[in-house]
Amino acid sequence: MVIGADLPAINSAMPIWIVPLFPLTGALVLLLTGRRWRGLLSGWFASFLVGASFVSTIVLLLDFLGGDGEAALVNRLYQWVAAGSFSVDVAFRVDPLALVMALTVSGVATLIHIYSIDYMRGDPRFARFFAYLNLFVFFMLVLVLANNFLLLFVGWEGVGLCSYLLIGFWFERKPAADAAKKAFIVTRIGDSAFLIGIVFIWLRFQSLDFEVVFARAPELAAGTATVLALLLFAGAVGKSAQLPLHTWLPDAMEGPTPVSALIHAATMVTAGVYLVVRAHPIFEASEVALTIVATVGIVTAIYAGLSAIGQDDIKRMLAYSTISQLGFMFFGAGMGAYSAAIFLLVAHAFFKAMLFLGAGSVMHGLRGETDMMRMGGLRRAMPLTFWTWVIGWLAMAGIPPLSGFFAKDQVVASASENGRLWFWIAALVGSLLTAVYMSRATFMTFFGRPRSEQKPHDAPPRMGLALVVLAAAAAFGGILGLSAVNGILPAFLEPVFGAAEEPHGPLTVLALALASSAVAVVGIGIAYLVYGSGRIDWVALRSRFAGAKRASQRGFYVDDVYTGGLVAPAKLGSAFLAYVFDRRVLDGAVNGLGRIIGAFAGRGRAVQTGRVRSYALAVLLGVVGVLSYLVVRF
Amino acid sequence: MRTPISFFLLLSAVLFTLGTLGVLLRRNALVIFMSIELQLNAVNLALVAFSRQWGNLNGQVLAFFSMVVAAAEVVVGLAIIVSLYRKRRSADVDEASLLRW
Amino acid sequence: MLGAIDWVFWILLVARVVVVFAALLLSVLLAIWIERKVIADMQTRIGPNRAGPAGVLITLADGIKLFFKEGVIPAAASRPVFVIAPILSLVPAFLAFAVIPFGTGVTLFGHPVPFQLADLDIGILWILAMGSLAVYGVVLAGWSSGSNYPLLGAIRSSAQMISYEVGMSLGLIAVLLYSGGIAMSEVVEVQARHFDVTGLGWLPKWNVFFQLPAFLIYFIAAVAETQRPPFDLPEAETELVAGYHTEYSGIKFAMFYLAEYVHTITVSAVGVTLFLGGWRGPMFDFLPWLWPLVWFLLKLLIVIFVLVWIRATLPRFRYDRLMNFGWKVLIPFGLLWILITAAYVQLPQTYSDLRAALIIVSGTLAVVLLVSPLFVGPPRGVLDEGAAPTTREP
Amino acid sequence: MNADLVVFWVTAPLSVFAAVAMILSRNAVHAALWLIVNLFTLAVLFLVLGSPFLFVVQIIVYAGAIMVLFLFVIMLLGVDQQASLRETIRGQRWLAVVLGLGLVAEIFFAVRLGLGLSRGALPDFARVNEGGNIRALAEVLFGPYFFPFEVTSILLIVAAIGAMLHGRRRVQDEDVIDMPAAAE
Repeated sequence: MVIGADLPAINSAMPIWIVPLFPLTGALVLLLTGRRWRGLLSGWFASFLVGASFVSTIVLLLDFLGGDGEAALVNRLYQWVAAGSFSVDVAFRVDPLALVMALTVSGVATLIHIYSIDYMRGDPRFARFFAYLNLFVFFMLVLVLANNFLLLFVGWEGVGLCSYLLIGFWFERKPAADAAKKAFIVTRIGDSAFLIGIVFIWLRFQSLDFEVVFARAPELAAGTATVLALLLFAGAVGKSAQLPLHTWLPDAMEGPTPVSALIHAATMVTAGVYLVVRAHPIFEASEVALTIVATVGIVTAIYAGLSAIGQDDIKRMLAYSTISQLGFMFFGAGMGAYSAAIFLLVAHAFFKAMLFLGAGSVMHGLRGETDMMRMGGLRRAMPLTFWTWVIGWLAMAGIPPLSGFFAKDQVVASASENGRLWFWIAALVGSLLTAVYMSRATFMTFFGRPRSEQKPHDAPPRMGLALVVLAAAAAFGGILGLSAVNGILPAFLEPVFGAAEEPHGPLTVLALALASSAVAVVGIGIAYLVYGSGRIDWVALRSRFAGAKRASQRGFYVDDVYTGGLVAPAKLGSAFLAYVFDRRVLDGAVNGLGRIIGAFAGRGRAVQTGRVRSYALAVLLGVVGVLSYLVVRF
Repeated sequence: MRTPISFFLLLSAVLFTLGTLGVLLRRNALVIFMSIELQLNAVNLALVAFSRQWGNLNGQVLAFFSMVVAAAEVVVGLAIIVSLYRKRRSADVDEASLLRW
Repeated sequence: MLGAIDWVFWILLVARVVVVFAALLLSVLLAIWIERKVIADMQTRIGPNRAGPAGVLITLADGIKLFFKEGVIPAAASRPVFVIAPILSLVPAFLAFAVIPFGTGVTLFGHPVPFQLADLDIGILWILAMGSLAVYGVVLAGWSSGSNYPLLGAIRSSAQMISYEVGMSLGLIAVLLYSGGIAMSEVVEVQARHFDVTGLGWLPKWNVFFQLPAFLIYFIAAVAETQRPPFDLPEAETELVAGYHTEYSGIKFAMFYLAEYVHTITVSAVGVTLFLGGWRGPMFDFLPWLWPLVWFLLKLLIVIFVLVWIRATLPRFRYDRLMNFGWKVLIPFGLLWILITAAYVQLPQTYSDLRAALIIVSGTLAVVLLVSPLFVGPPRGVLDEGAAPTTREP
Repeated sequence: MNADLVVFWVTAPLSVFAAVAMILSRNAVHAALWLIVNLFTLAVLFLVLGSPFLFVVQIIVYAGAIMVLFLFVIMLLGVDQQASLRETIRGQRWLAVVLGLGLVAEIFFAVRLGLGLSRGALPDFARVNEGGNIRALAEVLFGPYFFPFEVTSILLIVAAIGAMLHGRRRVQDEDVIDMPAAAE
């Protein structure tokens, strides 16, 4: 293998492929030898490999920082596809965007691996779980480190596969198996559009390499750019669970909770955001596409926020909140605030992974209970979980100076800077909803009287470790982007997105920050009034507004519309084809043909004596015949 | 060397035919299998003779490959005969005619 | 053409064959005597002491006795095969010796007379070929006796020989790679070099130093091939009476016995040639052709002594342990060692020594780590020894 | 009279005789022994044809491994009873013999047409075998034939594993410990 043979100028001390190699090794070894591992060793093995991947990513970062200011390091491994003029390399790319993503992925994944060792202890398929997790990390790293669209797509589909395997990890339970299938099929709709988009890119640019495509993207005509961008965006919508393809994510909570934390909160679902941000030159060539991205994002954010308020299941609540936050990220990307979107992505990875792990810890303490109606008052029994949760809650609600505040503030502010007032107001409404539903969940879970007879206990130390580290990251992650213009992260990402402009909207930065903090405080206040203060009998309130409650809980019936409008007719049509058309018409034709052939075969089968030696004699007869023909001919 | 190559080829033909006859006339699966080995060897002889005739080593290489393949074939074939024998208590190929109509 | 035949050449050739054959027979007589004497010493007995000085003629006496005994052929035996079997086990053992060089040679009547029957191109392969033929004597003896004990003994022995032959080939292949030649004389030639480390310049670079693992593999496999203790399962008399030669008596039995010892001497000689520098040693001007012979015999004697020592020391292996060891330890280890040797031979051509060493070490570690899960932990479906079978919960 | 001609006329009839004896042996072990004799004669002919490597490979692979396996299987199964040579399929015997004769005749003609039955001047094989037959063969094997060579190694492994799985006795279901011991 010639590594980077055609790039002598770049002196990357460490080849990039090392990073995904670690989890791939782990996945292969664990898959091949899974049943031989005893105890928790396989978990440690997998965690160690992902940790090694994280460390090597840091080495890459240092390499990159110490480099000679190249915009990107590229390692070409080999030519992968060569069909006529269609040629794709397996090539990895390291630039600030990829590094941020890879660090987030491998870092969060390491913590969640360690957390899972205790969470999955005693599971009969313990080693297989870690094999899948490792495989997921491998594909995710391929996705973020890919240097062309096709390799990115490989990672994209790979993480989809792992998501399917992990959601359905407890496939003995029908809901889990169904949810896995649903996730796989629904995301496939978006992926098909993405694949078509890749083909379009090839047709238009004769290359799939990022450098080539993005360098020539500004040449695109507005119409072409719109189509191309929307095709890519459709893939992102499926993967990131945006309207209207969001229905799989709440169901995906049937998987083990660490999986929800890693795949369905911190990493895989953010791949859509990554794709939009990565392909921003294409999107920027079309004003329409950017507006659509922003609109879909903000509509999803508000819709999912409303749905989250109605959820009683703690994991479904977090799932809707993830959809909502992803909506914010798309909103930011649509507003052109790419580094803000990435910043929110990273911060969200920290606090949402932490919240999921906290939820897992609660479930662990309550023997699998997920219904918040049967929780309450847990803050005494589970102090560690409670305090880390509080950090995550406040961070997500947007209380300064936690990371969520800075990230979300920048996203919200981007609307104001663009001068789009309505978008800005909508974003503030979304923030308000975020604060409300998060506070509601907190008050229902940790405050008030205990509503279950169980004796809850706090998480074991290894699970606690992940909680604490992630909580610390959620608390202090704001340092990365104190300012949208020259914070650490925006400055680091500058080579990819270009320099950020000084804000020129109608409101100052300070006013914007004040507005969003005020919204957060108001949201928490509302939730406290209803769920925390004890002055309002919210249980009675639920039954009074049962209709609205049910609508919210069911995600405003989008799923039911799909079931009634798409799935049922499809099933009906299939039933007609299967039981009427196939049985009567096709089977009749085939059976008739079969009977005719059977009649002939009845005569012919007399030749088949079943004796090998007769057959051998026939072969010899043939040989002698052919040879005599040849001898006579010459 | 003064022996004409055609001698070797004719010997090869005779041996090959004897192997063929063994396959056709015997009923013991093991003996049939040995006859197949005889055929393979006859072909190997022809290959080596060709190699000598044309003054290059391709024939010998081919014979070498044929030996390797024969080794693999014998291993699998004997395993099949063993399990056939376990099932039917007999190594007679005429009795193993389950695929007959 | 007939007239041009060089008679001296042919006579010398025949003489060489006869001398080697006779020397081999003689050395068997001595080897058996040495074995009995040494073991007796180790067990604080006296050992043979009647025939000849210190009992040195004991083997001859035994041989003569066996020669005059009646050769019984069982009624159920398959006669022709029963007669051929001992011959088939004796011949390959002798033939294998043909390629072993035991000296530089002399010049007689203007003809060079090398102390080696034939320096074939295919030296090491020839030894392998003869080793693989040795199985026939065992298989046919067991089958043709028409009796159960020999049959079972033959199946066991032949399985053992086939299994360990693979390990032995792996050991030999490593040496072959390392030496870069197949002919025995080439292998001996390679070992003429000396270490170029200060202070060690006197030490010849015998293969045993850098190919120690191959030597161990070869040695273990050779002991198993010759069915000497601790691998003498075929002769586990409590289980199998006397293994494949239970039904043999008289001169035919003597031939098996002889074959066993010729085989032992042959594998020892091969070991000496391939690993211990062959006939090389300090040479002196006085009788230059004699010294190689002396060194060769000395080394041979040491190896045979070690074999006897092992016999006196180690208890017999259990059969399943023996097979497990052969297939699951010796062969994987041999493969790994071939890999390492190949890397050692090939890599320095492209990389600097240090990098090559680094690659070899890390590559070995990687292979071992990757493969090790296959060897640790109880495999699925196989019970631990002695563990009660657990049934699946209903 | 040349040495190689002598060798040929000694080994060729022996080889044919052994082959005939093999297909006429009523006992499977005797058949195997005759086949071994035949293989040795062929090995000698390989030597005559200038390929000492194939000579020794023939002995190691065929005589040393394959035929031992045969004997092993015969002994293991105990199928060494005297087999009846009576033909059971009508017409099989004489048809086989006639066709066999036809095959030999055809090859005879083909050889006469192609090479001629005795043509002297053969190419100089010593140059081809420069540096020893093994070295020369290795140059070819690891040069143009390298890929097939690697493929055969895979073939061997697959065959070994396949035979192992095929020949293995099925473990009874109740003996299988399927569930891994509950971790802690």
